[in-house]
Amino acid sequence: MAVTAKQPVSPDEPFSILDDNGHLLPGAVAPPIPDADLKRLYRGLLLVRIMDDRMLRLQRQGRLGFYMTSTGEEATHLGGVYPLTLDDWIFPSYREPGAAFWRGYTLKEFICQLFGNAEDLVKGRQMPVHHACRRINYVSISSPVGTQIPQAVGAGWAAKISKKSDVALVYFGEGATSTGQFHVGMNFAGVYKAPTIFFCRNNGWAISTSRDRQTAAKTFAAKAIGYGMPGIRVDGNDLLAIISVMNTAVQRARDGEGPTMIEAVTYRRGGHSSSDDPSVYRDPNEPKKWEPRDPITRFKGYLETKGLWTEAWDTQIRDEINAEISEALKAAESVGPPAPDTLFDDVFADLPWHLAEQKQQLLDEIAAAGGVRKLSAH
Amino acid sequence: MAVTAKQPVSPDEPFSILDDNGHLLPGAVAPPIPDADLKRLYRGLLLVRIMDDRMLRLQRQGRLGFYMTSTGEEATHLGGVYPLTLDDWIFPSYREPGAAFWRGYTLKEFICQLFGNAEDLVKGRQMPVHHACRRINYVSISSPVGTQIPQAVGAGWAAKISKKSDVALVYFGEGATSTGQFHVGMNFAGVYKAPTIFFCRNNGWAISTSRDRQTAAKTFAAKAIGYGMPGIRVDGNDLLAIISVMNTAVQRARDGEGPTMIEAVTYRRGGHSSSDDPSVYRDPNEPKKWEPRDPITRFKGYLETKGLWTEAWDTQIRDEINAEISEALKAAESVGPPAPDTLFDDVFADLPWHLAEQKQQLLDEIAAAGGVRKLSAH
Amino acid sequence: MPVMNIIQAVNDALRIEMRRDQRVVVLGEDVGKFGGVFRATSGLFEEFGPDRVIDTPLAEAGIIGSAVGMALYGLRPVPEIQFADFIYPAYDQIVNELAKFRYRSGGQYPAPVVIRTPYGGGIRGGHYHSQSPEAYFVHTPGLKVVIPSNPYDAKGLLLSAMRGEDPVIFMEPKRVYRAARGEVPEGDYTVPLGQAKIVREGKGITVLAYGAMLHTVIEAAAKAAEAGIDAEVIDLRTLLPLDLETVLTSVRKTGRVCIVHEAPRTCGYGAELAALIAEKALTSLEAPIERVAGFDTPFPYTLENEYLPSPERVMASMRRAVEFQ
Amino acid sequence: MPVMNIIQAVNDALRIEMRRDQRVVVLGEDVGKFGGVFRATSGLFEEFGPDRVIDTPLAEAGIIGSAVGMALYGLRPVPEIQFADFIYPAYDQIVNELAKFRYRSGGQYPAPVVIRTPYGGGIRGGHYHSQSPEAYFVHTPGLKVVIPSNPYDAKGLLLSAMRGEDPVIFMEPKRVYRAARGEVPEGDYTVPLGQAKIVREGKGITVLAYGAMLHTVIEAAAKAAEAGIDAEVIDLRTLLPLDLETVLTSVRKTGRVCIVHEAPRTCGYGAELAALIAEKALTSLEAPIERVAGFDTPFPYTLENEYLPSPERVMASMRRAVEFQ
Ligand SMILES: Cc1ncc(C[n+]2csc(CCOP(=O)(O)OP(=O)(O)O)c2C)c(N)n1
Ligand SMILES: Cc1ncc(C[n+]2csc(CCOP(=O)(O)OP(=O)(O)O)c2C)c(N)n1
Ligand SMILES: [Mg+2]
Ligand SMILES: [Mg+2]
Repeated sequence: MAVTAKQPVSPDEPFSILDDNGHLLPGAVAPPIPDADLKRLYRGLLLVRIMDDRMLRLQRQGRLGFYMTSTGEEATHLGGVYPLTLDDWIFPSYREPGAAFWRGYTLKEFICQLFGNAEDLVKGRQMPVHHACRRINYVSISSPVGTQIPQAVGAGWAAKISKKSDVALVYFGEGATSTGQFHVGMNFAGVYKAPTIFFCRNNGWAISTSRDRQTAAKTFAAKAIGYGMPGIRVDGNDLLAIISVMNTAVQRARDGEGPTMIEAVTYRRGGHSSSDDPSVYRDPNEPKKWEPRDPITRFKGYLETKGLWTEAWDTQIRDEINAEISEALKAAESVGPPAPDTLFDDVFADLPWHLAEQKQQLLDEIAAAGGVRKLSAH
Repeated sequence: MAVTAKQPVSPDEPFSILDDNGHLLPGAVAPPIPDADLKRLYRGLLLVRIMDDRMLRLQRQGRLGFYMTSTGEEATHLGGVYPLTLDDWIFPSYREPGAAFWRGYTLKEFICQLFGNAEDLVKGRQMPVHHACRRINYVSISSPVGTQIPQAVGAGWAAKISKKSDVALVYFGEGATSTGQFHVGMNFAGVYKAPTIFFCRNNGWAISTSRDRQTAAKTFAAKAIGYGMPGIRVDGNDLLAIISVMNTAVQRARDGEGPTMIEAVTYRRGGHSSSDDPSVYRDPNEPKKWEPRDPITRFKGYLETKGLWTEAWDTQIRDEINAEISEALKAAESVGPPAPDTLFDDVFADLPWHLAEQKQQLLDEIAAAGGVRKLSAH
Repeated sequence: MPVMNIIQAVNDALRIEMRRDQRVVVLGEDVGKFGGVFRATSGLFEEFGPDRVIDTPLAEAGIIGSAVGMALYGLRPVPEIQFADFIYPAYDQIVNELAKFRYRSGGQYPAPVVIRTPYGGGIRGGHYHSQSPEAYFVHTPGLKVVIPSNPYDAKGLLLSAMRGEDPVIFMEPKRVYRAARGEVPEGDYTVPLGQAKIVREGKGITVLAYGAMLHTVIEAAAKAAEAGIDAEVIDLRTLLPLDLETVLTSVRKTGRVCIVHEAPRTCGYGAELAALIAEKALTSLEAPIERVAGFDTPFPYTLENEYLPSPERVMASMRRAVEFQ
Repeated sequence: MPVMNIIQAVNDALRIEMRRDQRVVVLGEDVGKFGGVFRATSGLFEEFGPDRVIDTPLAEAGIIGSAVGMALYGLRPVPEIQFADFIYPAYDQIVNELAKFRYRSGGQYPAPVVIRTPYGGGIRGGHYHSQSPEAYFVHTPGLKVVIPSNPYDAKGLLLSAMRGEDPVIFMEPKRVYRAARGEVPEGDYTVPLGQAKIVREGKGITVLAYGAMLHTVIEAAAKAAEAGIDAEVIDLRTLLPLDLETVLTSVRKTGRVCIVHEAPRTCGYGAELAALIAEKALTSLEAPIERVAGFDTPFPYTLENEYLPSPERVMASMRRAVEFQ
C-alpha cells in the first residue's frame, strides 16, 4: 500500500512494510535508509529495551522511586524521530525516551533525571521520566495527559509564522485522544495548516482502560477527518513503516500543506508504570500475543536479510549498552541532591520579595538544624 | 435522499424535503404530521420571528438591556423539539427560544426573564436570553459556549441508567464544535451509547468568526465519524427535513442505538447580539442571499400547497401573536425587581453563616439608607 | 469496631450509600474493574455493575460535565478525579457550571454532585501528583469543600456529603490514605459538614489544620508540649462552610494562632482564616497569626520534604507565636 | 499629551510593541478583522496582517495552549480571552503548564505569554460577563498578575508585561474601559510591575484597591474627606508580586485599613492582604482590617449594584475602621 498525503484516512488495516519475521511484505517498498543508520536505529531500539529492563529492576530494588517502560513500543520512538532534523521540535509524552537518546540525550542525563539529583537538567523538580532537554529540542514533559498537543501546534505554527521550515512532532497515547486538549490542538492545526505531526501511540491501554472504552470510533486515525487533515494508520511495531509514513508527513509539513495525524498501532506489554499491576484488569495472555510482533525482532530480521546483522555484533552492542548504562548509573548515583535553596529558582526570571523571604526562612531553618538538611524521605 | 440510521455521514449536500418555494423536492417524502400540528408549527415559527423583532426594537429603545435574535434559524427551534415528548430534556443554547415556547414556556415568563424581574423564573440572576424552565425540561442556559454538551450526555445517559426512554437534545452553534466540551461530550456519548442528540446549528458565524475559520473539516457532520456515531447534514431552513432527521435520531436513541449528530445548515441573518455590528466584519449582501431560503416562507409555501394557509389566517395569527406579546410585555413591565435579599438564596440549599452575615449587612445597609434601595443603574 | 484506613473508610461509605440509594453512581478513570488507582472504589464494580460504577474515557471535563447532567436528571453521581492535579480540565464545569447551577436557574436545577479527589504531597509525586488546590474551590461560591484527616471522619463526612443537596469537593489526603488508621463503626453514621473538631485541648495557642497536615500538627503539638507549649489543635474538616465559632472560641482563649496547610501560602486558605480571625478577634490576639504553608513555588520532587511543612517548622512557628510579646 | 481611555491605551501599547518587536503576535476570538469585541485590538489586523493578529476558533484551551507553544519556540504571544469568565477552559494550560514551564524544565523553557482579559462587573453582564477571578491566579506560583485602573498605567504596565520574561495575567477593568480617561504619553514608556501607587495621601486610614474598584474608592474617599476622614488610597496595580513595602509604610502611618475588591470575599485577594498586614504590622493596627468585597454568591444580574461594593459601602466601612476604639 502506498502512503500518500492525498489519501485522507488509511483503511482500518494498518500500513506495514515488514512481516513478523522482518521480511518485506509482497510489493512493499522500504524507505531508503543508509546501512549505518539502519544499524544505529537497531541500537537505538535495543538501548530503550535494555534501559527499561535495568531501570525497572532498579525500581524494584528500591533504588529508584518510579519508572515507566516502553517495552514493545520502541519502534514508535525511533520511527517518529528519525525523519526529523535537530531543528525540529519534539513534544513528547512520558513513553518515548528513545526519541531523546537518538538526538543525543545522554544516558547520564537520563538517569540523573530519574534520580532528580543536582545534575538533572530539570533540577529535581519533576517525577522520574519527565525529561526536558532544550539542546535537542525535546520539550519538558508534563504529567497531565494531552496538554502538550496544543503546545506542539503553537510551536509548529510559530515556525511557520517565523518563515522557518521546522516541524513539531507531538507524541501521545490513545488515551490522550479523549481529552479536550487533543481536540483543540488538532482543530487549530487544521485551520492554520500548522506544520505539526500528531503521533498517537495506540498501545491499547490507558492504565486499566482498554482502547474500546476510550472511543467508539473505528480507528483513532479516523478522527483526523473531523479536522480536515490526513489520518494514517500504521503498524506501530514496524520501524520501516513508521519511518515511511513519517517521511510523507514531514514532507507535507515542510511543503506548507499542514498537519498529519498518525496512529501507530502497538501494544503496552508492561504495566502502565512501576506502580501498576495489570493482572488486576487484563488477561495476562494478551501481552503474550504481541510478543511475536516484537518491533526489535522484526527489525533485526530485516537487518539480517540485508546482511547487516550478526549474532556477534548483537552481543557486542548489548554489552556496550549495558556497560554504558552501568557507567552512567554509577556516575549518576554519585551525584547528590540539588541544593535546598534551588527550590526557589526559576519560579520567575527574578526572585520577588516573597520568594526571597521564604528562601531565607528555609536557609535559616537548615542553619538552625546545625546545617544538617534532612534528606527527603522516600 | 432517504435518511437512515445506517448511513454514517450524509454527503456534503444537506438533506432537504422542500424547495425554496415550499414544494416537495422530486422524490421527497414529507414526514407524517397532522394538519393541526402543521399549523401550530407555522405559528411557532412566526412567534419567534415576531418576538425577536419586537424585543430587538425594545432593546434599541433602551427598555431592554440585551437581546439575541434567531432570524432565519427558527426552523431549527421547532424542528428539533417537535419530535420529542415533554419527558425528554432540552439543553439549549441562547438561540432556540422557539423550542421553549413550543413546550409551554409563556410569553410572560420569557419577557420576565429578559427583564430579570421578580417573576423571572431564574430570579434575575442571569443576563437576558438565559432561560431555564424545569416544568418543560428546558435546562438552564449558560453563557460559556459548549458547556451544556457533556451535561446533555449525562442526562441522556442517566435516563438510560434509570431504564427510562427519555432522550436529551442539545443545541449548540457551529462555533461550539471547536470547544473541548464538544469533543468530550461526543466521545462519552459514543462510548456509552447515550440517548443524546447533538444538534449543531451551523449558522455560518460565531460572532465575527466565519465557519471556515472554525474548522478545516469539510462539514461539521463529518466530525461524528471520530466518535463512532452517525452525522447527518440537514437543510436548517427546511422544517420538514429537520423533523424527518430528528425522527430518525429519536428513534435510534429510544431503541438503545445511541447518539446522533445533526448539522443543520442555516444562516445567522442578524447580528450576533444586540451589542454586535456585523457590518464591520461581513459583507452586508451575504445575509440577503439567504432571504429567499427563509424557513418561514418555505414552510408557508408547503402549508399553501396543502390548503392549510390563507392570507387571512396569517394576518389573524400575526395579530394574535402581537397582541399576546403586548399583553405579556405590559404584564412583565409592571413587575418589580427581585427583593435584594434574594441575592443570597440558592447559592446552597441552606444559608451558611457567612452568607447570612452578608445578607444582614445588605439589609442593614438598605435600612440605613432609609429603606430606599437604589435601583440597579442601567 | 473494625480498624480501617482512609481508603477503606471511603470505600465503605460508597458501598453503604450505593446500597441505600439506587441513584448513587460512581464514575471516573480506572474506578471500575481496577477499583481506582488507590483502590478506593475496589469491589464496587463487582457488586453494582457497569451501569453504576463506570470507567470513563480520559477526560475530566467529560467526567464532571456528564456528572452534572446526571445530577440534573436525578441521579447522585460521585465522580472521582484520579489526582487533584488533574482536576483543571474540568475547572470550567466545576466553577462555572456545577457551582452555579442551582443559583443561575433560580433554584430550579440543583446539581448535587460529590467530587472525590486525592490531594496533597509527601508521596514523591512532583508537580502533578501533589497539589492542594482547595483554595480555588473555597473561593468559588456554590461549592462546599470538605477534607477529612482520618478514617472515621472520612466515612462520616462522605456519607453526609452524598446525602446533601449541594455540590461538594471532597478532597482526600492521599499521603495518609493508608497511614491514618483508626476505629470506624460498621454501617451507617454521619459526621455533619461545617463542624470542626478539637483534637487536642490546650490553652497556649490555637493550631488550625486539616487533612494530612493535621498529623504533622499533632506531632508538632506533642513536641511542643515537651517544650511547655500547650497547643489546642483544631481539625477543621469542612473548609466551606467553616466552623468559625469553634475557631474563635479557641482563639479568644489562647490569644495566639498558627495555621498550617501545604498549599502555597499566598492566597491560600490560611489567608482567609487569618483575615477572619483578625477581623473577628483582633483584640484577643496577643501575637501575629502564624501561617505555615507550602512555599510559593510549584510543588517540587526531590526537595518535597523541604517544601512541605514539617513538625519542626510548625513547632518553630508555634514557638514564635508563643514567645511574641 | 493625548487623552485616551483604557481601550485606546491598551491598543496603543500593543501597536507600539508589535512595531518594535517582530516576535509579538496577538491571538484570540474576534481579535482580527473585528478588532475584538471591546475593540482593544482594532486596527492591528490591518497593520500587521493575519500572521500576527490571529482570529482563532472558539477554544480558550487552544488559544492558551498554542500561545504556550509559540512562546517556547521564541515568539511573544499576547492572547486575549474575550471575557475573564471564559478563561476556565484554559485553566489547565494556565495553572499547570504556563505557570510551571520555566520551573519544571529547570529553567530551560521559559514561556513569556501575556494573557489579556477584561474582567469585572458593573456592565449588566450577569454571572458570565462580570467575574473577577484574580485570586485564582495569585494563588498559582509562576504567574504575575497585573490590574491597571487607568489608561496611563494600562499602557505602561502592558508594555512592561510584554517585555518581561514571565507569564503575566493582565486583567483589564472593563467597567471603566471607556469611562476612565486620562492623558497618556505618545510613544514608548513603561510602568514597572510590582510597584503600587499612592493616589491620594492621607493619615486616617489606608484604603487598598485596584482596577475598577479604585474609582469607587476614590469616590468614597472624597465623601469621607467631607466627613473628616483622611484616607490614603493606594492603587496596587500589580497583585503579584505585591508592593508590600508601600502598603506597610502606609499602614504604619494610619493604623487602619480598608481593602476593597469586587471578587467574592472568601479567599479573595483581600484575605491575603489582610493576612499579610496582620502578620507584618499587627502592632500598628488600631482597628480590625475591613474587607469590602463582592458577596459570596455567583455574580447576579438585576441586583449587581447591590452586589458590587459601592462608594457608600466603602465609606461605611472606612467609618467603622476609623471609629473603632
Ligand atoms: C489529565 C490527566 N488525567 C489523568 C491522568 C492519570 N493518567 C496518567 S497516564 C494515564 C493513561 C494514559 O494513557 P495513554 O494516553 O493511552 O498513554 P499510555 O500510558 O498508554 O502511553 C492516566 C489516566 C493524567 N496524567 N492526566
Ligand atoms: C467559552 C466561551 N468563549 C467565548 C464566548 C464568547 N462568545 C459568545 S457567543 C460566541 C460565538 C458562538 O458561536 P456559535 O457557537 O456558532 O453560536 P451562534 O452564536 O452562531 O448561535 C462567542 C465567541 C463564550 N460565550 N464562551
Ligand atoms: Mg495507551
Ligand atoms: Mg454560529
